[in-house]
Amino acid sequence: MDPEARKVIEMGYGGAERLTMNMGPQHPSAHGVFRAILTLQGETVVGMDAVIGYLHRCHEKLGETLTYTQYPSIASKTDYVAAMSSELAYVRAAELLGKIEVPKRAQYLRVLVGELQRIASHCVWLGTWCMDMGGALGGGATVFLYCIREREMVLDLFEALVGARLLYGFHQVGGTRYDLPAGWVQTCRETVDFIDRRIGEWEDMLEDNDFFLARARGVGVISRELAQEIGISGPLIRASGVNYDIRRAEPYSSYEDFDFKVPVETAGDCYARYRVRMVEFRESSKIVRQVLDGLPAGPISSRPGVKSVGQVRIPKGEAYARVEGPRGEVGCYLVADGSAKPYRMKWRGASFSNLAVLPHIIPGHKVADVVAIMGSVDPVFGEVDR
Amino acid sequence: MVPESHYVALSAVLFVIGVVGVLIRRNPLVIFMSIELMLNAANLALVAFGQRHGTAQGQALVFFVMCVAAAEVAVGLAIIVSIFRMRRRLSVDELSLMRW
Amino acid sequence: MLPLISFRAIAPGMALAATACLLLLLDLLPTRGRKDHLAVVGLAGVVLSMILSLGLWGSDERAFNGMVRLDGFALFFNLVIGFATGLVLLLSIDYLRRQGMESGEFYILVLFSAVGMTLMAGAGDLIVIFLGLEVMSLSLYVLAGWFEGRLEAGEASMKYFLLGAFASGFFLYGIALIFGATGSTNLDRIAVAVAGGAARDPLLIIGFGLLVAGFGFKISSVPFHMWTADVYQGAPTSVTALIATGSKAAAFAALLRVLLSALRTVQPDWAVLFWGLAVLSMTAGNVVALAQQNIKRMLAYSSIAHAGYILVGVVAGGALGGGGVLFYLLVYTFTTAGAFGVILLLERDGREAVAVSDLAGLATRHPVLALTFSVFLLSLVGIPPTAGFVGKFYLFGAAVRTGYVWLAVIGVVNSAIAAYYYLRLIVFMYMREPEGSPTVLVPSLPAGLALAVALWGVVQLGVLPAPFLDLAQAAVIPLLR
Amino acid sequence: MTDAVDAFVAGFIVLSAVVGVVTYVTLLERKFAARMQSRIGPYRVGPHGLLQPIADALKLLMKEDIVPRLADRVVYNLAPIVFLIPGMLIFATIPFAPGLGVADLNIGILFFLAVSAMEIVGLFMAGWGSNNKYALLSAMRAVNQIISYDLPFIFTALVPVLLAGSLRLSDIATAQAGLWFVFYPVIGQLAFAAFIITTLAAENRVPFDILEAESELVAGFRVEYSGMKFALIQLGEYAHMVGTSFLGALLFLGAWAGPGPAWLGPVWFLLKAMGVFLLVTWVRWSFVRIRVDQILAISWKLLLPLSLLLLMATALVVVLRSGPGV
Amino acid sequence: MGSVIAFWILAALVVGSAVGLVVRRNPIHGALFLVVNLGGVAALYLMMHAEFLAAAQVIVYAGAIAVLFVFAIMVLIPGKEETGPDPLRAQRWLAVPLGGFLALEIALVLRSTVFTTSRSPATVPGGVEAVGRLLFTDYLFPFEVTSFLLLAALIGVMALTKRKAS
Repeated sequence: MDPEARKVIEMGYGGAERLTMNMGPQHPSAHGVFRAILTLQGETVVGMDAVIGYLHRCHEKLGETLTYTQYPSIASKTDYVAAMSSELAYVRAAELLGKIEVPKRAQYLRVLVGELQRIASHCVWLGTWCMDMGGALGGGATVFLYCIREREMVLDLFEALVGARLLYGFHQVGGTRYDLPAGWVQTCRETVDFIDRRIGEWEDMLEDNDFFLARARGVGVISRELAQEIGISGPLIRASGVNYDIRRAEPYSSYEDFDFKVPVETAGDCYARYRVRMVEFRESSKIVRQVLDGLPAGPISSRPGVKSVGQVRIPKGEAYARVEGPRGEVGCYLVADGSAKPYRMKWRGASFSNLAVLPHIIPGHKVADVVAIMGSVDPVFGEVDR
Repeated sequence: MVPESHYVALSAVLFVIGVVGVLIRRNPLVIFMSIELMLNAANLALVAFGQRHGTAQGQALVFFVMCVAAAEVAVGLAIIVSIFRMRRRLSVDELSLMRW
Repeated sequence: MLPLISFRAIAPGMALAATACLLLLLDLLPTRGRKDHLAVVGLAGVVLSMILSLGLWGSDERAFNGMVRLDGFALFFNLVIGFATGLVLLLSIDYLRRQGMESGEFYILVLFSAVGMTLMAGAGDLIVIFLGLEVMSLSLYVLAGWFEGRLEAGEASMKYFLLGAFASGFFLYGIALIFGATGSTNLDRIAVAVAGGAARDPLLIIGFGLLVAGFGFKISSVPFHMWTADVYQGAPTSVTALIATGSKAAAFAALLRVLLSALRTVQPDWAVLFWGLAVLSMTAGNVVALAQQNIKRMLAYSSIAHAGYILVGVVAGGALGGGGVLFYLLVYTFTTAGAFGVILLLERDGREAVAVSDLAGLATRHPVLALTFSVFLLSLVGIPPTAGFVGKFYLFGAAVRTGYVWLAVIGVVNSAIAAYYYLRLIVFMYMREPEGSPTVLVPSLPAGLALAVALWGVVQLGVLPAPFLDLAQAAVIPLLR
Repeated sequence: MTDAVDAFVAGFIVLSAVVGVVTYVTLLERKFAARMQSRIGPYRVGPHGLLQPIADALKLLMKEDIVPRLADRVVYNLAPIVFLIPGMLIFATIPFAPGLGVADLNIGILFFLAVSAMEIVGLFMAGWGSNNKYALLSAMRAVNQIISYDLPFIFTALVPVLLAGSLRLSDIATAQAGLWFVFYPVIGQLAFAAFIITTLAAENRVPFDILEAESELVAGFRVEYSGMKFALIQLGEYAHMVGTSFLGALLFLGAWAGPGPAWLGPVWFLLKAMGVFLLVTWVRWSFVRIRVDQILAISWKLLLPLSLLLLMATALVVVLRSGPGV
Repeated sequence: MGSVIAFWILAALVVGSAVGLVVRRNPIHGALFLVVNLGGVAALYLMMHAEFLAAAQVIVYAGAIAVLFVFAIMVLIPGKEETGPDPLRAQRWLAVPLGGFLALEIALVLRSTVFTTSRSPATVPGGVEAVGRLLFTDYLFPFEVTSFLLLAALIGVMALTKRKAS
């Protein structure tokens, strides 16, 4: 928005008068339980304090009390919107530590669910972000409902695969726990094709909409330098002009087998983040198709299926594994002591690091932009507070 | 039918209340509102007199007064708001840097 | 029925208004912060307006259904207002830049207020007087608080505004009651109604009283003077000059026109009222001025006292008194604008030198300026051969001729009292040595020009007053017909 | 005296009808929105959810009425009523068919505009009285927005007035017997579009609903209201919306003009008004909300000049059409 | 009869709200009283068949002016009332005698011949036509001056606020 229009507001709202406003933890756009203490000068935010921890569940301590067999299902609960990525990070850390080979089919299956999860997670992001900007009683809700409808289709796929819709426990150390049921591949292809078309519809609906552009363009700019200093990752850093994607930079789980593009935008604003994610939607479905085409036969796990909770023992040592989740780098750090449980575990949540950028970019924006920026960061508080 | 003199009397009462308000209040905004009360009283009188004289002139005059009132409010509030930004408290009596 | 639309009748005011609108556009041109050209264009507009006034001299007509009058009276005041506005524009150019408050809106608002003044001078209807008053006042309210960030400026602006709006309320209710009594707001029709017996109507009497309260505020006569000192002190000095000269002249013009054309038949009645106001203003103004240590405040009380002197002429009435008032207002415009112009040029320790003690030793360092200031001060006292003497002479002379001898006596006594505080300034300039760092003169070509014009006016009107006196008296004649 | 009685009776009937229409308009909107979002909408209460509004009303009436301890009680309690009254009063001047209305004032449209401008007072009282920062901010936004949009709203509403040459609403309606004003070349369409936009703003609908912006201000000025008072505010808001829809239908869509016998007039009128309402609803459910500064910029930089130009163009057209001598 | 009752009710409302405005310490309440007062006066205009003015009154005064007041108050003193010691303004004592004096004047005003002589029988057309015609004929010049006045106010306000932004 041009600076002239901003001035109108500043004039109207009593200049030096500052108002402290509490946004959250109980707030429609707190994305769970985020609390932002905003200092307002009129409508303009001049300062922001972020308070987190309202959803702390001792996840890392929990990790020390549960075995390598048990924990993958719990890992789902850190980032409950993208449970597959967290599970993968955990089991990969364990596999690195135990030098456990993973069969090719399992690797492909992991990529498959990972990318489907990315689609589902981005659906939630787009819906909630639009709802933040457009209101539960307006166009935002319409987009939200569309997105949720498509996400449901992905969740249906997961349900057919695992039996659960949100927290899966699909991965296990050495591979996956489940193989594809009959007919699943066909349904999956249809779903992905269908969602691809729908993404086009959303883009038409949003990108031809001046109001949407006005709210997204030039808002919440994260400069390249800031992005690297804060250490944000995922779509955020790619929207700020840094070509960094773990799938590319440090391929895991056979990602090197697939042909996909890493979208990079340079503007660093909400719209750039939106564009990056919209391209990722399509790239994910591209990967999904490649996986389905080239899915090798073979075992789905190098280790036997789950029979008892203590069956996996990892030798002494420590390892850090990271995967590219929908929100960025999801890392898991494990210290093993040779028993069936890790001695110490630590999560590196993408949302947590991404959220740290907010106090740097929000001051100077209007109150309405705060929620737009928050939404574009796409935090999931299960992962932030753990 | 209510005679016009009633309206004029009412307007005079309003005017007096406005004057008293200006004199006894300290908050410039309230003073200003009291002044609006005075203008309003004048308007009422103008309409009543116009009625009495059988002409719509009184109403035309009120139209001008409304414009003046609007202009005054715009300027006045801008002045009051701008000075208040300089000083936190808002009371006419405290503006006693300079005395009578 | 459509009224007679006569652009001739409003030409001088139109010239000013058009210039103001032109400035609005010119202000948009990028000029790297310099706004001098706006002042120059504004000045050209003022000069044009004055030339138009001179060109129209001798016409006597009514336009827009009696809303506007074009007569010698209005034209004479257009000249006074033109001088006041022009001098203020000249004085402001460097002054504003020095204070870091230069802005195109300043000149535009000065012209706007000048338009309001000409409206008041040429109004044939109470509602036009009211609207002109508001145009003038609204601009001046803003101008008075121009030095944003200075406490006294904000206070001046707010006090001026609140009390001004309060006075407008009285003025308006006065109009309403007069409308009620006479069925019209047109001065001619009011005159007819008054002659026809409405004069004894309590409505008219009270309405007129309220109207006088409104005028009293603008001419800053006691007891409606409370704002004067604060506003004079807090406003930018050039704006103070405008408030003291132009706005006062316009208010007197409207007052005089109402009195002489609408209420002439009942002159003895209102003369009593103004007798009281004149005495109160003169005495209170002069006595309080004695105690002032700030030159701007001192001049404010002096201006209250001068309102009293001028009211003496109003009391006298007729061609003689009216002519005296007009002439004195012209004199007062030159003198006061000049005096404020001198103050505005002085600086001490990087701030405006407005304390009486700041003048100490001025004569040794800036003899020309000290001499100029002395001439203005002597004119304010009323010492021959300055214009002030001639003006007072005619005012008091008119009072004596019309039988208000005591009033004239009080006026003269007051002038003697006033001499003390004016001469005190001269004493400081010539006979005291400064304490601390000396006051310095800030050279400014436009302001020098303004001072030269003002000085010329004071000397010219003092030495050769006759043509101007004739002009002033001729200007009043149309009102008396 | 009978006049007064008549007016009272007419007022009562209109009031009841308005409350009924307004109640069911909420259902209409919910169903419509549901269709847009591939949902079914309310379905459980009564056949096709037809009794849902009544159930909602009953629910709200029975809820606890909460007054915040630090609220400005008098202002807080009065606000919903002050908010509701203008919403109801605007129906007073609308003629639903020739001669069928409460009062066909000769300044009908001015009355409408004046009364609908009063809505802001109730809104303000609610915002201030709640003693809540969200509500306060919302009230401040309301002033900014409503003052900015009142002018273009009035200007666009005056275009049909100029075309019809009367401020009386029934005259404006009859003037469109030949040609609905929305079909008036260029001017009509532009004015109608501007009217719809300003209507959105005046009714605080998305994309201009910054004052209740639930993702920022939770619920804006009514965040502290519950139960009965909340219902009143809601009723007032919808009444205002329906009233404005009727005005739009009257000003641009020929009011009761339509095929069929004369007694169908009010039905046509209602249908057209609902058409306007659905248009507004359609916009509402497909746009995102814009920012305060953007809203003001749109008003001052686009709508105000546009509507002013439109008004001048209309005046010119009217003068040219009627020829000299007026 | 009905109109007399209506007048007294409105009169009570108008006077009561005016007193409320002057007496209430909380300026917000004062502003709301102002709205009531302006609305009441608008109703009085209606009773005098000045419909146009009534509508204009509501739009201009109650709709814009009063709201601006409330807004300014909210900007300046959120939640605070006038408190602190009363520094005894110099002219405050004037209020009582002045009020009394003015009240006396009212009594005088009502004895004016304007009210005692017989009234002109013609009822005044209060519609927009009458006022509009007057504005564009007899009052054409003041009407144009008004536009100039508003321009001056506009520039003034802009000048006041623009400097703040810089």
